[in-house]
Amino acid sequence: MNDIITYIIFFGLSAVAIISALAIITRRNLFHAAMFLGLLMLVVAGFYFLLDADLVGIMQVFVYVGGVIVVLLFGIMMTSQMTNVRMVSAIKQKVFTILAVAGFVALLVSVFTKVNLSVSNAAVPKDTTSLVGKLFMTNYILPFEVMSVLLLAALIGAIVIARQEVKQ
Amino acid sequence: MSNENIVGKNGQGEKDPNELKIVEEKGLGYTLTVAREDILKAAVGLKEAGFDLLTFVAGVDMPDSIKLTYRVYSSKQKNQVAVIIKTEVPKSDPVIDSLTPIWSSANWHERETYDLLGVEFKGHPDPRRMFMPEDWVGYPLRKDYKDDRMVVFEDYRTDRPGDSE
Amino acid sequence: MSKIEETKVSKANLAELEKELAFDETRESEPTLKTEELVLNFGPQHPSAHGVLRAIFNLDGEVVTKIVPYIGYLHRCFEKIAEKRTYSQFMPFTDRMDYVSSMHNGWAYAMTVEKLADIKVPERAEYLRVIFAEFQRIASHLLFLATTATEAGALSPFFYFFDERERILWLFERLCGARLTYNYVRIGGVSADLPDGWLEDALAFINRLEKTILEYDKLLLGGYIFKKRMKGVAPFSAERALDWGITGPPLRSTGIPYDIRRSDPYSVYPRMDFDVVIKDNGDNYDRVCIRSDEIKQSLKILKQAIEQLPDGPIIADGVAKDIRPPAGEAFAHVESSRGDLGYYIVSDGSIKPYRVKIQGPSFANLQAFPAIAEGAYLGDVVLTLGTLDPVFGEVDR
Amino acid sequence: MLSSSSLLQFASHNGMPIWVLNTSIALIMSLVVFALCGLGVLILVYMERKVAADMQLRWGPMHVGWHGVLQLIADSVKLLSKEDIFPRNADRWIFRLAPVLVFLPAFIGLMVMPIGPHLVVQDLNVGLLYVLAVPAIGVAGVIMAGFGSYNKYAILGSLRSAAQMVSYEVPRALSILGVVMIAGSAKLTAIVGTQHAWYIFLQPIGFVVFLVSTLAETNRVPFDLPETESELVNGYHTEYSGTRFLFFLFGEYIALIAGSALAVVLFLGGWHGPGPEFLAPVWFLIKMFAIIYLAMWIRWTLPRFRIDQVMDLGWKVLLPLALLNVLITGLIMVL
Repeated sequence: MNDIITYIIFFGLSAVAIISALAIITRRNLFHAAMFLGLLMLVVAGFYFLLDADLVGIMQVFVYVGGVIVVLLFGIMMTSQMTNVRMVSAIKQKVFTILAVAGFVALLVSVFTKVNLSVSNAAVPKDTTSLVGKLFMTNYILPFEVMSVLLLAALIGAIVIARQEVKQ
Repeated sequence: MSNENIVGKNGQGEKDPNELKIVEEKGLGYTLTVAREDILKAAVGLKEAGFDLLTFVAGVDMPDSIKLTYRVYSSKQKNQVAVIIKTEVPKSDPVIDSLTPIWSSANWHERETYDLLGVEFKGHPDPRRMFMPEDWVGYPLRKDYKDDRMVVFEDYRTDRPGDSE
Repeated sequence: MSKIEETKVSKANLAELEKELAFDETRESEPTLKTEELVLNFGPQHPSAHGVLRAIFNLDGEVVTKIVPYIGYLHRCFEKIAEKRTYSQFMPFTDRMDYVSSMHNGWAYAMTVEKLADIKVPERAEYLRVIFAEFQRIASHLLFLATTATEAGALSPFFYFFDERERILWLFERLCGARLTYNYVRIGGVSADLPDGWLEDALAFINRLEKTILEYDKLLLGGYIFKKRMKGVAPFSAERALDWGITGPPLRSTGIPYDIRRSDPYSVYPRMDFDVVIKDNGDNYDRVCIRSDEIKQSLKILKQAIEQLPDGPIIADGVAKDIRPPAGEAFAHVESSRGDLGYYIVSDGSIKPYRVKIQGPSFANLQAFPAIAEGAYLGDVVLTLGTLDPVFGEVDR
Repeated sequence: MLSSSSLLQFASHNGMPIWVLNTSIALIMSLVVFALCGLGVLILVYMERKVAADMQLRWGPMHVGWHGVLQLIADSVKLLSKEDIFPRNADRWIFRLAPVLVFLPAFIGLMVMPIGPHLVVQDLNVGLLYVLAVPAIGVAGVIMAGFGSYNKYAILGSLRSAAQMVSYEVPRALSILGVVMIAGSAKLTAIVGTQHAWYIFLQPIGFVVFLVSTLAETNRVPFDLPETESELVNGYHTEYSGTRFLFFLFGEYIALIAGSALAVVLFLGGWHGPGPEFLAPVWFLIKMFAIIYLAMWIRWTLPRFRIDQVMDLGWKVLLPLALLNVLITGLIMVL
């Protein structure tokens, strides 16, 4: 019985995810598109919860919905003209876009058909938070530090860009 | 305004080639009457003599001219002095030099005078109406201003010709 | 983006416009991130427009880069009305000019007419005028402090200042029956003598306010956030203040001791011992503090005036109902709560003034508002408008 | 879930599947929390009006009911029955959705708050992150309100609000880190359980940073920049009226409740207090209302900051302080 519920939730979430993903690229109004992006992020968080990955799910909500989407909306509101503009793209761009998307889809299909996605039967650990923390500090310390260096670089870059504007 | 020496020390008489004289007038204090061509010259002279605060510009609609009154005040003197400048523009050609280059505060006062009395100020940076809407016709403070919408309280006690029309 | 705004949209250049809007590499590589200016319409109905000021703000982010004020929403043609009324009939209108400090308006008008018609005001009436003018100044400054506190976001001090102001209004009400538009000053004197026990109550209030005003200073002006908000914001130098024709507390806050009570003494002020308060910086904080200090000076004047109050008539003998001053001109001014308030009257010898020109300090002070406030943050612009303390009854007249 | 053994027995006896039991319990609990929230907001608004009146030499509401206790009911009825004004150029869906998006996350955020040893709707492992993350969605609602209203004051208000909330999210989250380090868990019940000495004594800097940034997050004076009536008329909810406005009001006060409750859970010992165990929720509520009173006291005493000063405080004072706190806590724990 529980499985059926899980399935229903999963397919419901998937439907919402696909619809909002389509809406993102079809909405003319940038603000609406950003709202749908936020919805998509929430749905993805829902998937994580469904997989008992509560830490990742919460982080998804915290970082993407509470942070990224808000800053995105912030940016859109700053350029108030953007919502009324009809974006017209050149044919050259369209062709390249279609090529790029087709290549990416082909890559995905090839990966999914080749890789055997096996499901582990091991029980989900109870307290994922401390486990993740420990792994970050032991086994995966190098990727973790590389990520922090990357973020630091981004931070400094943002400051430099903002500084330039102040001078003028 | 009791010390006449101060006005003397300002040296209005010496500085101005046209021998503009400041006289004391009852009810007004020190008054300087100039022709409308000389207004800028008089204003520059007064400004140089330390009169740095223009407090108002008033227009009075006389039968065939509009009398303009400026009041300037000197913050430099210890015993502080104000001078009233008087000038007149004919109604047929109500144009006068703007004093905004000398005192920025003349800006709104002159706009008000333009708005209500129709005096044009040459060289004014922002010659728009002040209180009235931009498309208003006529100058309300002129004596001959008529407006059908205007309901005027008429007092029975009148001894001025033309009041009870 | 500015390029697009300039282009007029018509069928002919629509294609061009679309091309402009289309994404291309050159636009992406523009060196700076340009933000658009936001044009904000402030008022005429706005919680802190102090009446009916309409202003167009150009905002660059939170910074106001340009201010264009529009006035005239309260224009009631008082100067025109004056030409159709007799001299004493115009008296009640003066109260409606600066309705927060109407005692001064009535006084300035009466003084001008008295000058014009050579009327000698009895001494007791002069003292009564001084007493009420100073009470009025305190009431007006209290209102100023209350509204400034509210605009800065401190909502409680508003009620403390209003409580004190209310006590002054009670005193006024007992005297002349009105709380806002008194019509107390008359040509040649004042309309009513003091009721029994009034002076004792007034003295009790003065003693009370002397203590409480110090507490309010600590509460509002001494507060950390308030100081941080106000100090160094929208400073104005003495030269610019004079150039823009500012008078009253805002001018004195730049260091110019221009106070009509001292520089062009009238009534019995020469007999009073008080200081003209001046400050040095001319910023928002000084403009607020100077009001509080002036309240203290006014209390000092009040104590002396009440002590020296002589007996005698309260209105000059033989002042006719229809005053008919000789033809001529007169100008008289008083130091109102907002600055140099003057009346310029031209008489043609009839029972009605030929022309009445009102020199309102709010009008002159508001004129400098764009010059003072441009370049400040939006929140500070509102506060700066508040510290100039314009009353729109007087600005528009 | 709350499914205790007796309930499980009852369910299996009646042939009820466990998921039905779980779902119905969750539903009932959220309804209870919702009702409590409504009551709490009514109490809070009444309390705010009385506290404000007391500080301003006034009586406050006095006429409807004893000392005006029914005033809020009358006000709610008035707001509910008011005309719903809809600006002509408003973005229809965004305008409609915004009040809900402000209100719901604040409300859902309360679901993990433990007010007693076993009185918690859903005790998540990552409860602490949850109470930080979910109410943060409300910022999107505020931005939507500003954008959807087609009003420049509203846009300015929501821009300020977004900048402020995003900035203060950082020191707020970091100030909690010290508590998590000491407690060794992000589970709220575990944090309270280990808290025999109140963490306010172990984490004074953390508490101050948390309190200040909570005030900023809930848009209360001296950080009420998004709705400064002297500049922005009413900020992001300028155009809202009637029921929609009520939602904003609810969202604001529930956020205040949630912030105060979190302060109690993290720093003031949660439900701990003398006396028997059934008094636990009482102790919790007393502490929570003390924090709420503090917030009101601050609101009716202080003037507000300017927007750049708010940003400076957040990034230049609170953030370094919070980082310092984490550093000190870490050093002490290692040594």
